[in-house]
Amino acid sequence: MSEPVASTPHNDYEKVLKDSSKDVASFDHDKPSALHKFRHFLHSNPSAVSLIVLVVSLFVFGMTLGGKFFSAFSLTLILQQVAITGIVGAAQSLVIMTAGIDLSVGAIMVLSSVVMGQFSFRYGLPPELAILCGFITGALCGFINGVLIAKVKLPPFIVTLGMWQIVLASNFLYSSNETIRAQEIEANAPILQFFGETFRVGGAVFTYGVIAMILLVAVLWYVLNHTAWGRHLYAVGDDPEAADLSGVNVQRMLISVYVLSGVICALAGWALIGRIGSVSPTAGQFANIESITAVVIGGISLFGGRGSILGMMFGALIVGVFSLGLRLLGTDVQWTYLLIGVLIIVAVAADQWIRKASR
Amino acid sequence: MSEPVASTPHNDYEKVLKDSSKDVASFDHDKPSALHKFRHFLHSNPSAVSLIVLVVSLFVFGMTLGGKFFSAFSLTLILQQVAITGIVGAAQSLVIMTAGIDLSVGAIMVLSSVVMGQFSFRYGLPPELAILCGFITGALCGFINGVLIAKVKLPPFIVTLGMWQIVLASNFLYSSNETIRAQEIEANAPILQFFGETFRVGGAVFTYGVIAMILLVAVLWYVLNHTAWGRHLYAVGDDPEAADLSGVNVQRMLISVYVLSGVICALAGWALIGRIGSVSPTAGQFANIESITAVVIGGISLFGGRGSILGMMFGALIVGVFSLGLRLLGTDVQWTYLLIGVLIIVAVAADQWIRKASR
Amino acid sequence: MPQENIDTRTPILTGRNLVKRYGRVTAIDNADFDLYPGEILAVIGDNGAGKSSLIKAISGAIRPDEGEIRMDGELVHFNSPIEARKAGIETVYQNLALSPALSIADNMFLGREIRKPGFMGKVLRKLDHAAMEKMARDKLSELGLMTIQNINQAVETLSGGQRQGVAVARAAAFGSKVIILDEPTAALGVKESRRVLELILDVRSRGIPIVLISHNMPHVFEIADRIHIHRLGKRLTVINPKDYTMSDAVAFMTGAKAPEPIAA
Amino acid sequence: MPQENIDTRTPILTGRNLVKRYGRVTAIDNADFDLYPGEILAVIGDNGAGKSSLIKAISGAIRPDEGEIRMDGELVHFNSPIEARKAGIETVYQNLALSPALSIADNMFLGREIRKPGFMGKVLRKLDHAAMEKMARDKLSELGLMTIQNINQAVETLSGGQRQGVAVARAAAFGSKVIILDEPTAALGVKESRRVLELILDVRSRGIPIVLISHNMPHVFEIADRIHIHRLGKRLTVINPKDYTMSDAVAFMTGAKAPEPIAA
Amino acid sequence: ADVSACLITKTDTNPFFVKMKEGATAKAKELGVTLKSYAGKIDGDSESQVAAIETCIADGAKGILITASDTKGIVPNLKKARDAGLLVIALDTPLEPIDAADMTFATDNLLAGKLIGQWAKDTLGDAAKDAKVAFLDLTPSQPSVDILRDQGFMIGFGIDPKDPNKIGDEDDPRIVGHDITNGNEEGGRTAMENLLQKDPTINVVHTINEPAAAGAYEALKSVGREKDVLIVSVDGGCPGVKNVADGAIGATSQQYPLQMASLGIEAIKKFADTGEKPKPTEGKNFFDTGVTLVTDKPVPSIKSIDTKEGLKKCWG
Ligand SMILES: Nc1ncnc2c1ncn2[C@@H]1O[C@H](COP(=O)(O)OP(=O)(O)OP(=O)(O)O)[C@@H](O)[C@H]1O
Ligand SMILES: Nc1ncnc2c1ncn2[C@@H]1O[C@H](COP(=O)(O)OP(=O)(O)OP(=O)(O)O)[C@@H](O)[C@H]1O
Ligand SMILES: OC[C@H]1O[C@](O)(CO)[C@@H](O)[C@@H]1O
Ligand SMILES: [Mg+2]
Ligand SMILES: [Mg+2]
Repeated sequence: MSEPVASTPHNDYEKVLKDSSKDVASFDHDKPSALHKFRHFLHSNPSAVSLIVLVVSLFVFGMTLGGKFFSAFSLTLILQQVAITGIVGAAQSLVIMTAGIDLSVGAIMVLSSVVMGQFSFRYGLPPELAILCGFITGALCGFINGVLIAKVKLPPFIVTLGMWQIVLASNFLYSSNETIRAQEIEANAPILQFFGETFRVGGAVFTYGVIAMILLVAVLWYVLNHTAWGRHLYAVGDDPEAADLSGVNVQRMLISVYVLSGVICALAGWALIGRIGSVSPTAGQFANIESITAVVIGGISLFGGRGSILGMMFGALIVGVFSLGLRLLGTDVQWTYLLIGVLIIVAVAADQWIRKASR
Repeated sequence: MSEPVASTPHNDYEKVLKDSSKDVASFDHDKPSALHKFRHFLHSNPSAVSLIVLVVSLFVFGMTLGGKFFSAFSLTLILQQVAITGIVGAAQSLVIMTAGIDLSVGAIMVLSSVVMGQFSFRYGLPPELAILCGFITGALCGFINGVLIAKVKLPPFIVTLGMWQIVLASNFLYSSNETIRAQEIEANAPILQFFGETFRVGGAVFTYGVIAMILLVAVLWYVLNHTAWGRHLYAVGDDPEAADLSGVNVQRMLISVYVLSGVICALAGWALIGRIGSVSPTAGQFANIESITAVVIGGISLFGGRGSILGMMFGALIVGVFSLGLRLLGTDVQWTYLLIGVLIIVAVAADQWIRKASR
Repeated sequence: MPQENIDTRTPILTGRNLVKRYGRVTAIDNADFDLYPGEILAVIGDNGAGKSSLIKAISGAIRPDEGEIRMDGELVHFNSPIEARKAGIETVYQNLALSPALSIADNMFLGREIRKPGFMGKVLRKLDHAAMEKMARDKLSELGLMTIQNINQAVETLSGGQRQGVAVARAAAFGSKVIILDEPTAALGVKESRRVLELILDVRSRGIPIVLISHNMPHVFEIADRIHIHRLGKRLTVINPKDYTMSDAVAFMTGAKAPEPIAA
Repeated sequence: MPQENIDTRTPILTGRNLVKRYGRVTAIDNADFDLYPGEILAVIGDNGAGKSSLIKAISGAIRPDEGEIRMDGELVHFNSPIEARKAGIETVYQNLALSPALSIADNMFLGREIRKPGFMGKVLRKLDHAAMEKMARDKLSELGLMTIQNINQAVETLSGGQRQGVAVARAAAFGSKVIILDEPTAALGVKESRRVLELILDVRSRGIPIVLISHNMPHVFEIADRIHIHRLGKRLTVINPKDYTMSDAVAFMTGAKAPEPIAA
Repeated sequence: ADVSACLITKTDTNPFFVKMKEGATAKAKELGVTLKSYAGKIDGDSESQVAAIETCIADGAKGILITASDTKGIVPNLKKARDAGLLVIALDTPLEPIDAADMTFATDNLLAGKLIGQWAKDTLGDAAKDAKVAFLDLTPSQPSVDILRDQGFMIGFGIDPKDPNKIGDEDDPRIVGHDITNGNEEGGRTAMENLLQKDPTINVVHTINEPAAAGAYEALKSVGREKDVLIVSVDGGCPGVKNVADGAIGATSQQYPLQMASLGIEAIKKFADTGEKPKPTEGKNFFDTGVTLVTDKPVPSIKSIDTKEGLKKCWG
């Protein structure tokens, strides 16, 4: 090996640098204002905004409606009503954090629930096995999404738009539009209704579906923040090329996310049987829009890489609180939809404001 | 002014460049293969793929089904069925070419049609004026979309998701869910049904709605390809920052595109009255998905800046031809949906392949 | 504050006390700027010194929070790059600003398309593609850039060097009063950089003044008539490259040395 | 074909007859490559010569269509940058490859996170944030980059120069065998560039060989031990900067002059 | 105490439900009952109905009036309401099983179907043997009203319905096909076009309700066939009866939603006051609110009223 050449600048003019400061382009720090600090707090706690909105709206409706709304019964009812959206929303959150979108969540959920039902009743499989088959169905749908997106590199919007139609059509073709009735399920495969079972704590009524949602969100929160897989998911959503070059297996990550999304949808399908009692191939028509709404109101960026899954849950709860509150007030439901529309836009505008200003 | 210094390189080593070729990094040109030429042709004619698919599917169904399919009667019915989707699809195409998306098209269409109807009947305005009010409504909704997207810089998906809910809810609240009957319209404001009027050419039956769609697409094709506004629209979709810096007023372009989209949706609303005869606030629930499907099958890139509006029309027709063909074959409708799902994915995959390989 | 050469000519473009803040960052902090007719003015400074921001303010890409800009002595307010362009200022931005999917001709005429004469153009607003193509071809040939075979080829099919050429050619073709180039050679190789420098000299020889931002000291000292040194958001001083060494310039720009109160 | 210095040492990394095609473009056209222990190898060439492609092939970011790569004499097949990294090759890509929204610490450990010991780490796969932060801080300090105050700050809040610093620090911290830098100073100012060059020398002094792609001839001639000249997708020759002038190098690289059959 | 009740309809837009809501509101006001109304987003949207049921329970309502979108699927949710002590009354659309509600106030939908089926058969006379019949049904999930009317029509028309609890298992060659309309104009038009493409010679059309019939008529008009096709429907709303008078619809089975609504409110009031539940019509397992055939071209075998009289009894 030749001796290294001496380390003197080849260009004379750079010698003068010896005298200049050695800082790498440093930052100036003005005193941040209180507003700025608040913005910064909101920015570094992406679920804080939705939590605040949730608490405020609970408070306002509580003041207006009193005990009717502020009862353990009503409040736990909201939980029951958002459980499915919350579970599907968890799947949607993971996908959106990778800068994707999954329009097929509702269809996968329904197909999985139909498989669980039909495998039990049409083929007489033990319901446990039928449930497993439902999960496999969900995973498979997610896998197809994932492969088309990660390997064939098609845009998620298109892939899942196509899959939505495909899965839903398969669902109708396979089930021949037949509903399996609640009474039958109760008699022969009660485990299918597991997530619909309730237990009481005082006046509060919980279903296992609610517990499932909360546990799921908690586990995913842990996974996203405290495991390498979680950090990689954010990195992939943030800038897939950068993630790839810095050592994340982006294709595998994406496929695993869509498979997991499929599996969570299957869980939602199981919980759906619990919630509506029966297995109905026409259920869940709005699950994709509702889950996206929860995600957006929860402050998760559609561009990927940012947001907290807790925010999604708060987002779903906000929708639940508004829906029940306005319903109890007896206003036309259309006002609820209108308000949710406004909320969606305002949530993102607020997010933009926080992000812009907190630098 | 000091005399310009002599133009000799300051760095000696660059003198040698005098001897090197003066080309700016030039290209190598292998002989392109026939396949490559074909790909290149497809690439430079973005509507060619969908036209080919359309012709092939017409041919295949024609061979299989014979006269039943290839009758002027059936084929013109396809045109009638596709007219609304084609008109809304034109609006959607413009928006998608700017790398946006408009989920509110269907809602704007319905609200506009309701305004046209209610202003004629509830307030007794001359129907011509009511129609104008419908157009103003459409333009206004588009304007709100445009401002939120261009000025507040919110993502189009979110803005139009919110507006979808808001406009639809306003529609129901305003119309108090009242349907205006076809006979009443025929008696008192027949111009509202203008686009439903038919004329015959041999066995073929055309409605003015069909003519409107074809004219609209032709005009927009001209505008997109032969006016500065059209070139700017592509530039904005391609790279908004670049467009801005090279002298396109991006904000004004975006707002004008969404306003135009709203106006076209109002036209669709008028045509919708012609199609269903009555004014019904529940119509058009799937117009957004259907228009996006037509756009995607037509080969317009969701990332903006690429594609032809003719492709969108062919895309809409492909969906119509498949629906008809499969129906005549006697398959369950669900097979049609399944196939359309597949078509969506395949269309984009093909597009990707063409683009990648034609460099 | 140090002062530039006391010049008796009237500058074609001046900026005074320009300020631009981004949240807590002050990107332009009371900066001044002067460009004289027919000169190449180099702007140098550390990363983040605010060079690009200054140039954007002058070319209408951003609106300064404070300060005034004059062209030929007249106060101007550019609200967008289009307005600056209409006034004769062409800019090649650091990130090029070409639309990848559009053709070379489309790009060159973006925002200043030529319409057909008569009814077709006036009423139907039809573009005159042929005229634009011809003009684009002429301009590129004039600048020795006609290795590009097809003027209708999409810009995305060009190599980095060719794109740079198109961007500079566009500016050179239309810049009637001032041409601004922000680090036009940063990503270019030795040969390609040289080509761009020749283009710049070419343009000056036609009497059009040029603003050149660059981190490449040899290039700057080779072609600049005057050097504007930017530091911490301000114009620190303006020097004549014949009177100072590169070491001096680097020392000023990095804060290793302070310039004398009155330079040159 | 000209040959590089007949070297008796065994190279740490070699590439032979590498080929990579993109559609009709052949980005790497039967290229060879050799890196010896402890050296700084500069790679120079025109824009589009295929330098970045070559480096990507070696670091696993793309898979060559043909040819073989050996590390310490052993045939290797990197299917992804992760595999190359596991083998001890760290690369700073031309476009940096940092995730803007993640923190500095997260970025430094992306793909090689440290887990907690025991049950928490093994079963629950919990990350040891504290350990990673400490290590990141140590590494940055070691490289004199600790002007960055908060290791948990998102990378997007850093200036270009600081980001470059983080990227280089990451490579330096983990590159056990080879560090590759693709135009690390292209966008940097004079001062910032100098800082990066010092970092490179620092790393070499620890015995780790470095591959440096650059268009900056003075920098290349200042710090390189050998210079690999790339032209039209191929390695044209390898020269010793002590035996050749910059003019020679530029002449070879641009095709103005052909190198002698056997160099040095 | 304060009596409160809920009305949950399939949609907010079908004039039938609009009237039902008006009727219920008026009656509630008269009896001093607080009424809250809810609806699905579209026909077939069962989730919104589920949420509404839960709200009613939380709200402490005494009873629920519901026109179910998913007649099988909604059953367990209504059971919860009944378990919570609410009176559940199905309006218009029977649940499956029908005793999942405390009572059903509805048209005899099978009879409604039979009436129009038989009318069509008698009107066509001999031509009925080689008629081409299109069925414009409701939603994919085949709720009870849909099955009852569709299969009722077949029985009336003389088509073997095979399994009378299933649409689509028939093999009579006169059936051109079934398509769904979602019970609105747009769906009616598209479904009609779809079936016309299958067979342009269709001459009899059974429609689930009058909005669907109106859509079908537009489709026929646009291909110039409106004069040679017999459309029959169910509803008897004022727009529908006018359509009969104008000849767009041949005959319609008139239903009485206002009666369903006011009976429903009365039943809840009574239940709240006395705990007493309503009783079904003699010999039926639901309370029949009656059905009358409306046509201007009566046939001897069926009792019918003309459109003048129909307009007097119509709603909306
Ligand atoms: N859009 C923006 N938002 C926030 N901060 C910005 C924005 N643009 C520039 N800045 C900040 O303003 C300062 C000046 O940036 P500018 O790009 O003008 O520097 P420069 O001298 O051109 O640097 P370089 O040599 O790296 O191009 C930097 O601190 C930069 O981070
Ligand atoms: N992903 C890709 N798809 C198609 N062509 C590519 C791709 N990457 C590189 N190329 C082409 O391969 C050739 C070599 O590119 P490469 O980036 O390796 O050159 P380089 O020597 O690094 O140039 P520079 O000095 O400008 O960085 C160029 O013609 C380039 O356009
Ligand atoms: O959507 C079907 C519904 O439509 C009606 O016929 C009213 O138009 C109802 O009786 C029925 O339940
Ligand atoms: Mg800059
Ligand atoms: Mg049957």
